[in-house]
Amino acid sequence: MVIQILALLLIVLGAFFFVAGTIGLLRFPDTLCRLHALTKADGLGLGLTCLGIALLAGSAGEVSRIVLIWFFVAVSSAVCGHLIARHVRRSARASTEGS
Amino acid sequence: MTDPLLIFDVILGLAIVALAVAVLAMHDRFAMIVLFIVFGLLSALAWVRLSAPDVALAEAAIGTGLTGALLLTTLHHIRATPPAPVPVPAGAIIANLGLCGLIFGGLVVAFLSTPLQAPGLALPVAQNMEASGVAHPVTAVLLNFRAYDTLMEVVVLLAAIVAVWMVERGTAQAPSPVMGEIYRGFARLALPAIVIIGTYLLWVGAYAPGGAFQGGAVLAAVGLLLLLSRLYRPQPAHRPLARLGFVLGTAVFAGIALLVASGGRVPFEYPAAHAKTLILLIEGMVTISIAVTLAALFHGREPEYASVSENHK
Amino acid sequence: MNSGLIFGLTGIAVFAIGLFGALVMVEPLRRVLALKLCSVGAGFLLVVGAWQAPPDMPDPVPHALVITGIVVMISATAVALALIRRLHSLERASDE
Amino acid sequence: MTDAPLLPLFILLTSLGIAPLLFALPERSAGLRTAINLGAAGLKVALVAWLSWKLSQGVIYDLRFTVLPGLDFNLQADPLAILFIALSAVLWFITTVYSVGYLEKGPHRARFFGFFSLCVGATVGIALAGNLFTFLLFYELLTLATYPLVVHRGTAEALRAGRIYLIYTLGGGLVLLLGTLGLWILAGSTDFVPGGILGDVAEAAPLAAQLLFLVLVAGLGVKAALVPFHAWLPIAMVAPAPVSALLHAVAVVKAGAFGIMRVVYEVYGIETAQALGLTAPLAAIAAVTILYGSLRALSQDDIKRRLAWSTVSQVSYITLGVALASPIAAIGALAHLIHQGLMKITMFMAAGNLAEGLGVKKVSQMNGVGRAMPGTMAAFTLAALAMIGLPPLAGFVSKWYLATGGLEAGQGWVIALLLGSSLLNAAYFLPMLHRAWFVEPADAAPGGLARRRIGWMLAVPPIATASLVLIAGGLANAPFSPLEWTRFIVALEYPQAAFDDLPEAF
Amino acid sequence: MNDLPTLDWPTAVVFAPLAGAILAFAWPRRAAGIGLASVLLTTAAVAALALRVLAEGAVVTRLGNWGAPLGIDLRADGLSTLLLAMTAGVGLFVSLGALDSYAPARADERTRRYFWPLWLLLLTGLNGAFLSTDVFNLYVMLEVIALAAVGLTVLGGGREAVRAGLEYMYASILGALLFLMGVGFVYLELGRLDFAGLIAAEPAPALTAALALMIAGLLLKTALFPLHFWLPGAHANATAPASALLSGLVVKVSLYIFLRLTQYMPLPDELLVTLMGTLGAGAILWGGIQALRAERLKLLVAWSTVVQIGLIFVAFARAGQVGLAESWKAAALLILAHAVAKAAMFLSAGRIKDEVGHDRIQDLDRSPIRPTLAQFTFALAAISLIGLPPSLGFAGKWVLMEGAMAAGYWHWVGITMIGTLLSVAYFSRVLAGFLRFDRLRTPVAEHQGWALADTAPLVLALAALSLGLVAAPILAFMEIGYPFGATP
Repeated sequence: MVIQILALLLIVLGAFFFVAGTIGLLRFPDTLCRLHALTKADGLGLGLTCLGIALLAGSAGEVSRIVLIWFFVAVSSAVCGHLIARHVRRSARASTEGS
Repeated sequence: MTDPLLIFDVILGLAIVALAVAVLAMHDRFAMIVLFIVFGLLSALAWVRLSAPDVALAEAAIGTGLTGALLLTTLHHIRATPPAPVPVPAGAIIANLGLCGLIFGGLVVAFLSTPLQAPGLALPVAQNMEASGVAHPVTAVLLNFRAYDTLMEVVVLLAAIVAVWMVERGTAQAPSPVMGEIYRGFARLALPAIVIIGTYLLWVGAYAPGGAFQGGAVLAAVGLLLLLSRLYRPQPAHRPLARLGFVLGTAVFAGIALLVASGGRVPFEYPAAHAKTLILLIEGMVTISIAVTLAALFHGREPEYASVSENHK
Repeated sequence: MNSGLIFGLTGIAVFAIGLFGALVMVEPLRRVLALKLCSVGAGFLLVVGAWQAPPDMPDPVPHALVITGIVVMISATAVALALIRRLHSLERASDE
Repeated sequence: MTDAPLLPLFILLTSLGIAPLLFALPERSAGLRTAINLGAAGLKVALVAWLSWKLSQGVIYDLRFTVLPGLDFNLQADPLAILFIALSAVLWFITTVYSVGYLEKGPHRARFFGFFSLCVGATVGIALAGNLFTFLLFYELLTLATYPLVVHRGTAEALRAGRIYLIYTLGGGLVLLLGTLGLWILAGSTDFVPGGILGDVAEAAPLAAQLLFLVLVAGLGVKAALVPFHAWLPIAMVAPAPVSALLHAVAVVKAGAFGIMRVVYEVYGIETAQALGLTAPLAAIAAVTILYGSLRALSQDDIKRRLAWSTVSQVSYITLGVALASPIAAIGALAHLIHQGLMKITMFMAAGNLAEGLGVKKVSQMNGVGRAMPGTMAAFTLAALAMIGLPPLAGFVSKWYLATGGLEAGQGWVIALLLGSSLLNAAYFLPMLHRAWFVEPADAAPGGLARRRIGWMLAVPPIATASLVLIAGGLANAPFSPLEWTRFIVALEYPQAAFDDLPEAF
Repeated sequence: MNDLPTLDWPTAVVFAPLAGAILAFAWPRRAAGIGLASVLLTTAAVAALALRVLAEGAVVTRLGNWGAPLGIDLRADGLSTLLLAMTAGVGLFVSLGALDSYAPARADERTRRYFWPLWLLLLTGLNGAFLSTDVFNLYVMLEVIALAAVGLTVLGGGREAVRAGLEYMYASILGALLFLMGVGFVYLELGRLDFAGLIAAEPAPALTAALALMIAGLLLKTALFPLHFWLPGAHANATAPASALLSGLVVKVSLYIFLRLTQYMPLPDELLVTLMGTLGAGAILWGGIQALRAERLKLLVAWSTVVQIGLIFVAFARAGQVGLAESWKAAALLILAHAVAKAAMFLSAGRIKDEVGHDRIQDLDRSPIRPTLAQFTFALAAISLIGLPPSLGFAGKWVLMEGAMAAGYWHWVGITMIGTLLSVAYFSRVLAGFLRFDRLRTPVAEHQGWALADTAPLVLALAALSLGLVAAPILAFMEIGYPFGATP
């Protein structure tokens, strides 16, 4: 029972960070800021949510799979963030050079 | 009405429809494709809600993921020319709106007047599961009961790569974005994991959601990673092998379908004792073909020697 | 009201929207997407046709059909996109 | 029983079969082409002779196979067919000789002779057709085979004429198709049977039968150049002379007239046709055409055009004879089918010779041509006099029978018509003869009478046909003359009629 | 005790071209040889199948031995087999023609390499569709056909061809998706997809919707006026053998499925039948006018396809709803006639273009002094398409008009006659060009190609011309196994 309440809290908290990240995505003025909001908040949200779900998992196998999911999403979002940032920098440079 | 999930369904349904409209209405082409990907993922979610996890997996991986990649790479090619604003006469829009509205209305009426309890083929499928050689009904339908359809589906895929290789030729390809070292490192890290997941999906298809198409799509992602990270560059010399990869699934599938027809059996009638082995063999080969083909479809044109490629003025 | 009904209507709506797009749109990529919408709409209808209120198991046959449909659609999409790319480069070559 | 059941087919093949061969032959192999042409034409005359002999022995030829459910492709050699085939066989032979001479140096000879053979083959098919369906097949083939002949010269004018020709004749063919379908649906058969097949239908649904007749005659009337479907014929004069000769004398217009004959006698049956009140309007149309054609001929300066309008007029004699519904007139009609062919082919070949040898193409240039080309002009004169109806020439025989038949049928106006027509004939032919023989060449204008030698292949054929005109008229009562044969046929079509003068024919 | 795989003819008919496609693609150097061998094998299999159908009636193969509705059955009855034979015959001669059209001297290596796998995939799809008894399977077959056909359309690679091919692609996919949506409604109502299920079904709103969607999709794919917009460009800009296949065979599949569905599904009421006939009439008039205005030979031929498709729909509607049980035969006869004649015509048009160096109708007289074999072939094909005796086109038109007259539907007779006159008018533009002789002729070099290039279309044209004489046996053959349930 306690575990379930804890899990619920974690998931709700995770969802809050997701919402915050999304608001940041929508409200911030430029790509880098948006990226900042999104990666940071979503990373945290993802971790909290995974933790919450892991608490509810029935077996070690399920837990390990949730961990894997967290790992891969974290890595790929990091790479994506990097790629987008790179792209932004390059295109900014290209546009200043062009003009 | 008591089920709160129904509210979720309604919201999901409305979101899907809204996204469909947004995809067509979005001015920016990149945003259009992104919205489409969101649309596809939400559709997959809806199909999970309809107890169709296999379909959801396939839609997410193939219908959305790979299709999205295809769309993006095409956009990358043609982005140089912004779409010429061709004004569509308002009359045509209104007429078509009316037409589609009518069609929508008619289909809704037909749909609502049809009770959603047609007997379907669930019962015959369940009765014949024993003899099918696999434990997962969708796989049984795909690889055994309606194996002919599935063979032809693989043929469609083959036709697609033949046509794509035919169509695109030695025109200068727009340079693909350079992804850099971090991406390459990520690719090195992710590749083995993706291979494992893809193979797992293929294997698990025998008794749980998954199978050749989902597995093949995931493995195709390997190809995309390799291509994008430049870890692999298609070479003209690799063409024979690639062709072999494209036709492998079709050839093995068709070959087995024909070869089992002996001793009074008809084509596609796998001997009961070997059904599972044969199906797995077919699935394995089809998975390879799907993976290779989808990756090749992403890459587009046939790798050619400079002398073969046409010289444009 | 049930999930089948909701998503059945969703599917028909998506199909009709896709049809409208396919008839009216002029931009190549958008037309391809419109067609893809149609195919998703048809997929919805088939999946709904298979659906049974839980805990009954759904009919697996339409699921298999939709998977087939998805693979067929990506094949068609790939060819259409290849044509779009080719046409683009041909037109650019002739413009120069 | 018969020892050669496929004989009609062989006759058909002598023309149709050699066409591909002629197409394939290189342009320069003139000798081989002529050999094939003349060989086939000669063989055909022989085969037709054999067929007539067999037929007179009572052998029945009836070849058929099913093409569409219930519908047969049917070749039947009946006396009427023989009459037409014999005409085409003999005239084909003569025209072939003439064409070889005429086109000696011209281009497209392979093409010309190929279509020429197809054209004659179609005529044979039309003659042998045992039902309206088969008739239709060959009727359309005839159109297709003659079109390239009409536009043979390939000039813009020829192409324009060809277009008009094609529209008229294919339109007519389409109408005939409609009629054939109507007949098939009304009667459940399209067979040609002496006495007709529509007797019952005509009683049950007279209006339908009358409408059907209208459609059929309209379809056939195009080729027979009945007013108002005649306009193509004078325009088609752009064709080379042998083609005009063939079109006018044997193939196209005769196909139409022959078809009307078949329809009236063997689809409706003369009694049914009369009972439905169909013969009188047909006769009226024929009469109008006869007069109108003659009147228009008067004002033509172009020789071939004058001859063409004359054809419009003369061919309708056949229709008139059929429509009068009297056995004697019928004899006249059938005889005229032959006689008109002989006369008209003579005149066209002569006209061709004038153009070739002297460059004379207009009536106004004909001054003195008789002395320049006496043989040709003698033949022309003979034929023209026969056309006018001078006894004992062939034209007189047919006109005589037509007039007598008209009297017998109680249609006195026919006499007046024939007299009027003969006067008109004289009015447009005699000036030509007068110029040819009795007027001095106005001047030695360049190209006026600048002679070119014409070979025997051009010179002999008109003389040969002219002699036939003489023989057919003079020996009209001899056995196996066209007239005798027509009596035999009419006896079949009017089985109940009493003829005073028929017994002696047998 | 016989462990050798036993040959099942319907399966062989589908798998022979498939095997050829796989090999020809995997081994491009030998594509032509493999392709021709595979087409020959397919033709032999179709011949064997036809003999069996003639002897025993409809042949049914239950793939996987499950039996419909769980499994998929292949069924070869008279109509299927006739269309298979049509496909095999036309395909064989087009293949022979293609050997020359895509010979090294005339086409680039890529064209040569890709024609065969695409054409064999197309053949697989065509044969599969003619044998199918399952609506979803038909959808998949339609997609196989569509992708291969689009590939063939753009084989030449020119800009116009690619543009037309893209347009064709959109239309083709949209048609297939409309069909798929119809399939969805069929399953929704019946819970099965086989023809037997359709035949046994009671009328229901969902089936009405299904039929409407499927017919709409098929009409788009078959290019019935006013849904023909994609056809002229696609067919006129493809290379000649590809045009022959597209015009001769590909549009026929959707027509065939249309005929099947309207036989099997409850409904086709008088309104629908009249609508089909009216659209057909529209196609005849509009297509005829466009053909009269066309400036290029291949475009004219493509518009004539629009006209002929209209005529086939008029044949379908010729005697109203009550006549449907007979009218499909008239339509099928015209399908056959058009396939053979149009393939011959496109091949010969391609040859004429090769000989003259262009295909502007205005300047066709700048051709060799002798009418060439290709011109003859074109003329013979035109005779069949106009519907003059003794061609197959004539037989088809006869049956059409006969049924319409007997049923008192005079308007269909009238429109057929108008269509005939129009076709005389536009084909005579070309034929007159062949015979024209008033301008200076540029001597054209002797054609270096293989005689096969001319004989293949000639054989097809002669077949179109003479098959009309055996229309009665053909009509009898197509009735074998009709109606669907007649044989087990």
